[in-house]
Amino acid sequence: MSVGLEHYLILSAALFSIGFYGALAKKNAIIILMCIELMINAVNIAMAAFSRYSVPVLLTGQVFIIFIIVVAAAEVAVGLAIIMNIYRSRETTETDKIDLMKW
Amino acid sequence: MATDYIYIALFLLAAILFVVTTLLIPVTLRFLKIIPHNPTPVKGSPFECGVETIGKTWVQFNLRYYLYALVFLIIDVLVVFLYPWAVNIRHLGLTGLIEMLILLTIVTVGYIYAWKKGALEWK
Amino acid sequence: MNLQLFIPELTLAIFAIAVILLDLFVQRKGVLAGVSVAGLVISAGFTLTMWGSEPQTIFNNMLAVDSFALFFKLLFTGIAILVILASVDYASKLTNLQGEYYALVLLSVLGMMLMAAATELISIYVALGLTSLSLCALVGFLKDSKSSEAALKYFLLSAMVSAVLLFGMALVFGVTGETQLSKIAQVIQAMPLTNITDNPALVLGVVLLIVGFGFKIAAVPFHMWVPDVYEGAPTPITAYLSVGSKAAGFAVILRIFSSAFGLPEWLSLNWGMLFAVLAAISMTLGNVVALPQTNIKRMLGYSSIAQAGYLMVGLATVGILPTADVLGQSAILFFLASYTVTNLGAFIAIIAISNKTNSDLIQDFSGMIRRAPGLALALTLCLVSLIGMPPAAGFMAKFYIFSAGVHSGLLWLVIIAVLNSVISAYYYLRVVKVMWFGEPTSTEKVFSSGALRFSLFITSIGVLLLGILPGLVMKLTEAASKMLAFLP
Amino acid sequence: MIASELIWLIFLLPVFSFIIVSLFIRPSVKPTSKIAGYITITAISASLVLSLWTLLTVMAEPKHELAVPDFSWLTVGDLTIRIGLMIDSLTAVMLVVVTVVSLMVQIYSQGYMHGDPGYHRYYAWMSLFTASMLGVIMANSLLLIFFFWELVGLCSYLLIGFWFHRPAAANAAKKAFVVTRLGDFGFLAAILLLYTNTGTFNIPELHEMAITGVLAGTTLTWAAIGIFAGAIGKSAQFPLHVWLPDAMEGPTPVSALIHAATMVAAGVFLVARTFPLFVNSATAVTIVAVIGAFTAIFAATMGLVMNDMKRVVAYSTISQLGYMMLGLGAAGLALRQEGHVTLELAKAAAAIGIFHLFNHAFFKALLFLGAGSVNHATNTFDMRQMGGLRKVMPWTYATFVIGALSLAGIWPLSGFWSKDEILAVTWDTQRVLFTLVMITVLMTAFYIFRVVFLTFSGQYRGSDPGSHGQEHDHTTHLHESSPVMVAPMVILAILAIISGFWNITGSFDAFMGHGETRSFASGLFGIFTHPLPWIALLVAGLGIFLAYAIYGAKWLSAERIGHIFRPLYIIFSRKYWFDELYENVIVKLILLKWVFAALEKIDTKVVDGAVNGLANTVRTIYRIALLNGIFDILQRVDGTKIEKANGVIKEPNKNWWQVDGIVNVMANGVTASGEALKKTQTGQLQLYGLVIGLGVVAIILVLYFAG
Repeated sequence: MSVGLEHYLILSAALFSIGFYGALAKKNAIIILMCIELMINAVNIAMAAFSRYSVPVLLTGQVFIIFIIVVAAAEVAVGLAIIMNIYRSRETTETDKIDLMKW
Repeated sequence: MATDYIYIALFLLAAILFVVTTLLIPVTLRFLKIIPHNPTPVKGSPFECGVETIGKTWVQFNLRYYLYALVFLIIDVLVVFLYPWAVNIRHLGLTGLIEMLILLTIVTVGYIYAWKKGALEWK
Repeated sequence: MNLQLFIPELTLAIFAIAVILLDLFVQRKGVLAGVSVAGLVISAGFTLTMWGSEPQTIFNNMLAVDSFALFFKLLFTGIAILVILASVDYASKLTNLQGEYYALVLLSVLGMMLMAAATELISIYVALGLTSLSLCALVGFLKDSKSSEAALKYFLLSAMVSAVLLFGMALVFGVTGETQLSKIAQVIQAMPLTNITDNPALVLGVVLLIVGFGFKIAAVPFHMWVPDVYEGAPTPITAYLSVGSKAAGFAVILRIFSSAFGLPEWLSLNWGMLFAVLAAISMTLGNVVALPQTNIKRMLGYSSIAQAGYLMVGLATVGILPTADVLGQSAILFFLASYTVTNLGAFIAIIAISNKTNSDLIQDFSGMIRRAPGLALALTLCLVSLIGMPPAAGFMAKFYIFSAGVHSGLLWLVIIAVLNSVISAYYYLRVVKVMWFGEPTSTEKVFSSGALRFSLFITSIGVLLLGILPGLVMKLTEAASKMLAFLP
Repeated sequence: MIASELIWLIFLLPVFSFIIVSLFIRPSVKPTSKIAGYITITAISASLVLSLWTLLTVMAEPKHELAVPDFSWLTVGDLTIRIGLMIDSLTAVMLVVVTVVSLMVQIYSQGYMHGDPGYHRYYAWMSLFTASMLGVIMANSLLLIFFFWELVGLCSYLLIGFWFHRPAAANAAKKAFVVTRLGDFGFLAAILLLYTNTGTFNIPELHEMAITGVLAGTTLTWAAIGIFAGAIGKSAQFPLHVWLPDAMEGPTPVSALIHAATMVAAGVFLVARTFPLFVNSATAVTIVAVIGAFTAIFAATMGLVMNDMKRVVAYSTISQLGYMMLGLGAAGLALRQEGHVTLELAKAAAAIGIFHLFNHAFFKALLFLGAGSVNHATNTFDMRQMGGLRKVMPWTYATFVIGALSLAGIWPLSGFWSKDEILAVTWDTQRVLFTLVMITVLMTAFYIFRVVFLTFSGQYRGSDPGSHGQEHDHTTHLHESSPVMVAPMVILAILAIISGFWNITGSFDAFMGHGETRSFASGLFGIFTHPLPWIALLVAGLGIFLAYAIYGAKWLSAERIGHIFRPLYIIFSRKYWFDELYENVIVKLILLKWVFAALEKIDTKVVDGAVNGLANTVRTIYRIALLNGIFDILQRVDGTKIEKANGVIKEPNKNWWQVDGIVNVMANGVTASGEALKKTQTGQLQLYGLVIGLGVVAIILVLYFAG
């Protein structure tokens, strides 16, 4: 048996789910951020696999991935800035302690 | 095909065996009374790990590091675009060069901005 | 490829950079607002010159320049101008950060413009990223604990959702092997599928796309961020979020769903009904929860959820009617236009009032009619328009979109919607009642800057104009929606 | 012959005066100057002249219709909405009524509102009201009518709450607005229903379809009922009657114009306007007749016992509106009995009801202005504080009595003629209803003359009226009102006498489309060849006599009688406990049940099922949230928590919730669930994320099992 498209997809799906679970279950904002990055990279895997298997000649998927990486990097930058900000004002990054606004 | 997996399986087996044996050896030696058993605090202390830690083991990194991380991150991402451009710069020709220059100017503006705002000072 | 089709966006980008650099070297920060408004006006002017020309595409089919995109570009520039005018008092408080503020507004407008123009998954994603990141920064701009909490929530959730959206895009790309919306459409229509269960991957992709953009337009159940973020963000930015990013989200949804997934029937009918259900839930929940709110920004947050519900009636229509019939699209555009003027007006009035009272609690608006008659009157007009009572714009918008719903046979949905707008009358009128019949908390008058009063005047005129002579704008919206049939 | 531009002007003039007064006069001129009043009066008198001209032109027309070119307002996809005027005999009559009464009231207000700080605001809203009322009358499409219909409601809201510093006024305004909106909802539904079935809003087209049977069956019935719901709301008919008495918190001229002569009559007008839709559905017509008759007697009973002069007149308004509805319904039934319904006949059938509307407008406005004039002198509406005013204010007394006689239906005043027609047609169709309204005639005569005697005869019982006024802060002493207030009353009195003569020769019926004319004399006296008028006159006379015996000559002591009929008295004076009924019973029983069940379901099914396995914290948060929600509901439903529930508004807030009736049921119910759902917004970022995730899962499941 050979390693086919579905293996990559299963891998990416698993990573994605792990990331999503972490994003919901972890409390520390930075770890949540990491989990989100994990989700995004799972998508990258899927992209690469699709691109390789469904349109072998083109590089659409890979190009897409490059853009995703860039945007993700910018996202991390903004995210870290915001987290720093909230740490300055609250002395914590535990998301369950950050509920000033509700109801 | 299946044969490849057999190799992998063998490697796996070997690795597990190695770990298990290395764990078992001292236990057996102790069991056979080959090595003595008289623990002292010195022995109990971490072995060959430099000086003992003082204060909390969990150190928080200074916020400033994050600041550098941000600046670095932004400028670093540039490479993602530079590389594919460099690979077929000939094929892209003048327009490619111009576009890349635009990109560089934008990043430079960001750099100047960070500089002027004193993001690079260690205050 | 000719760049002059791209000039409006370029102008904005250049001006954004210019504002940042100016901020570094100029001491009198007041200039910056002027510069950025000038930039917006110029790019709007360029956009106007393109109106009515043949639809074209640039950057090998990544962006379309058609009257649909142009309509939204005009809308966004208009929004941004009003928001900046409204922020002048506000921004003068944050002395050394004004440059960033205006630059970020410009950048987010740029992102929204690209979103409206994008006809291809990659460009859509990049535009989305640009928009939401600059919005995140703006939401957290005050750096006090409320604002930064709002920013954190908005950022983490939108990042989460954008990952989900990406997964959806990946699936669609994987199934069709294309990122061009038009090509995707061709591939899907070529597929021998008759039922939704035939190609789970595709359907899952579509659903995830809906999730991604449902978050942007604040549709239940992707709405939870709205109240908190609206409450925490600086009020001008709340106004901006409530109209700008919602409109942008609808622009992209319309683009994707009426071109890429507009056919075949088995697909379009299903997402049409899906939107119909979401619409019903959103409007009901939004209106019901808005009732007990005590903070007016929060209340308007829930009301914007409800309004998203009304708008989605139009989306359902788009799905159900045949692609040639653009009644739904046109209704959505008109609703967006009128909702924009109305909500901006309401928020600007609130900014003007709470600049003075430093409070967003409804009870502190008590007796405003005597402290600030002009502001209170304008706010009343906007609230009446939000209720959807003639002669304000809201009535025509609701009427248009509901008649579209009826036209596509969604009578049940329209009935729910009408009932909802009856409910909504309560909480809107509550504010009116407090302002007109309440005892003023203090006797001193509330004054506001010329820029604020000017923008408020513009929006009020807009509300009345759209309500009394809707024909003018409806022509534009119909012309714009016709473009959705054109596929690059 | 009148030019169509001039017809447009009828509607536009008040609009202009509204714009001028609100935009230019109000900010610049100080409220003591009377300029705003003059502008408004000029505008309205101009449109009165034009309306008279229109009336004459329409009379001259053979088919009593005027074709006014319409223009397209906006084009939505395949639907084009055209704005146009519908000028037929009905419109012409209503135009005259509205402009005349409005003009009279504006003149009167020059005296009545003089020196009020809100003087300009008052005239601005008054012009806007007149404009939109004229719009309702002249519009030729249901949509347009709805548009102005809402505007009229808005104006009445603003004018009832005119003295907003009085919480009572503010709440009455709110109550009126919301209750009428309930009816409007039915109206809107009917419009949508008609549009989906016929694709048009245009009234003449709808008439055609209804008559030719294109539009028939349940659709027609439901549409008619929906429209009637709107009418019920505006005309304060039986289930939604609760707002009108409270609306008396507004300035008296407002009550005279809006809540007596014009706006409340808009409901009747609407039914008349769409009458061809009604006549083809037996159910609809019957409902109209029954509701009308019931409201007539129902309101009259409450009018018997009120001590507030103005409220008595208000209840009599409700009861008279009931008469008009009955007139319409009964005429419709009669038409159906003859069979063979043509458009002309259907339109003509409305004549009876409209004729009563026409007369009622004048004498009821007169009565209100009289009450206002009395209040102007005594600073109160409480009749126990009055008496013996006949000598002090002879003009008011004379005119008021004329109005009262006309209301009681005494020959040959206007009330007699129209009421007689209604009685006659009811006698032919529905004997049960006939007996009801006959009793009502008795009560009407009794309560209105109770007012007359209590107010004007005997000795003055009030305390020294130098104290601060109820409506006016400047102190007064007993005096006849100024000529500017008396003159309109006199004019209205003359109208109240003669307006009925129009139909003595049957020319009104003929004008409305159908009916044979007779000579004046034969009309004036020949009517007594039937027994009915005799009975009616006798009954009315009996009522007046009773009133005189009790309150005038004091042969019978009111207390004793009140004692004998104590239970009845309590029932009437507590208004049949309607508000309490609406408030408590319905809320407690219905609401509790379903909201509870719903929330339980959410809690168990959705939350547990979904949250299981995932972060426990989330679940507990959510649980607590929902429990709080249910708790809230419990407290809210027995009202212990209402104030806190929206600590939104400090003082007025409590009152805002005491808007009683159906409003409370809905509002409480919705707010309760709102409170509950609100608690699910816990501010926990990750709950939000979780909800998104669950949303995705739910959507996919739905798509697979439903799709």
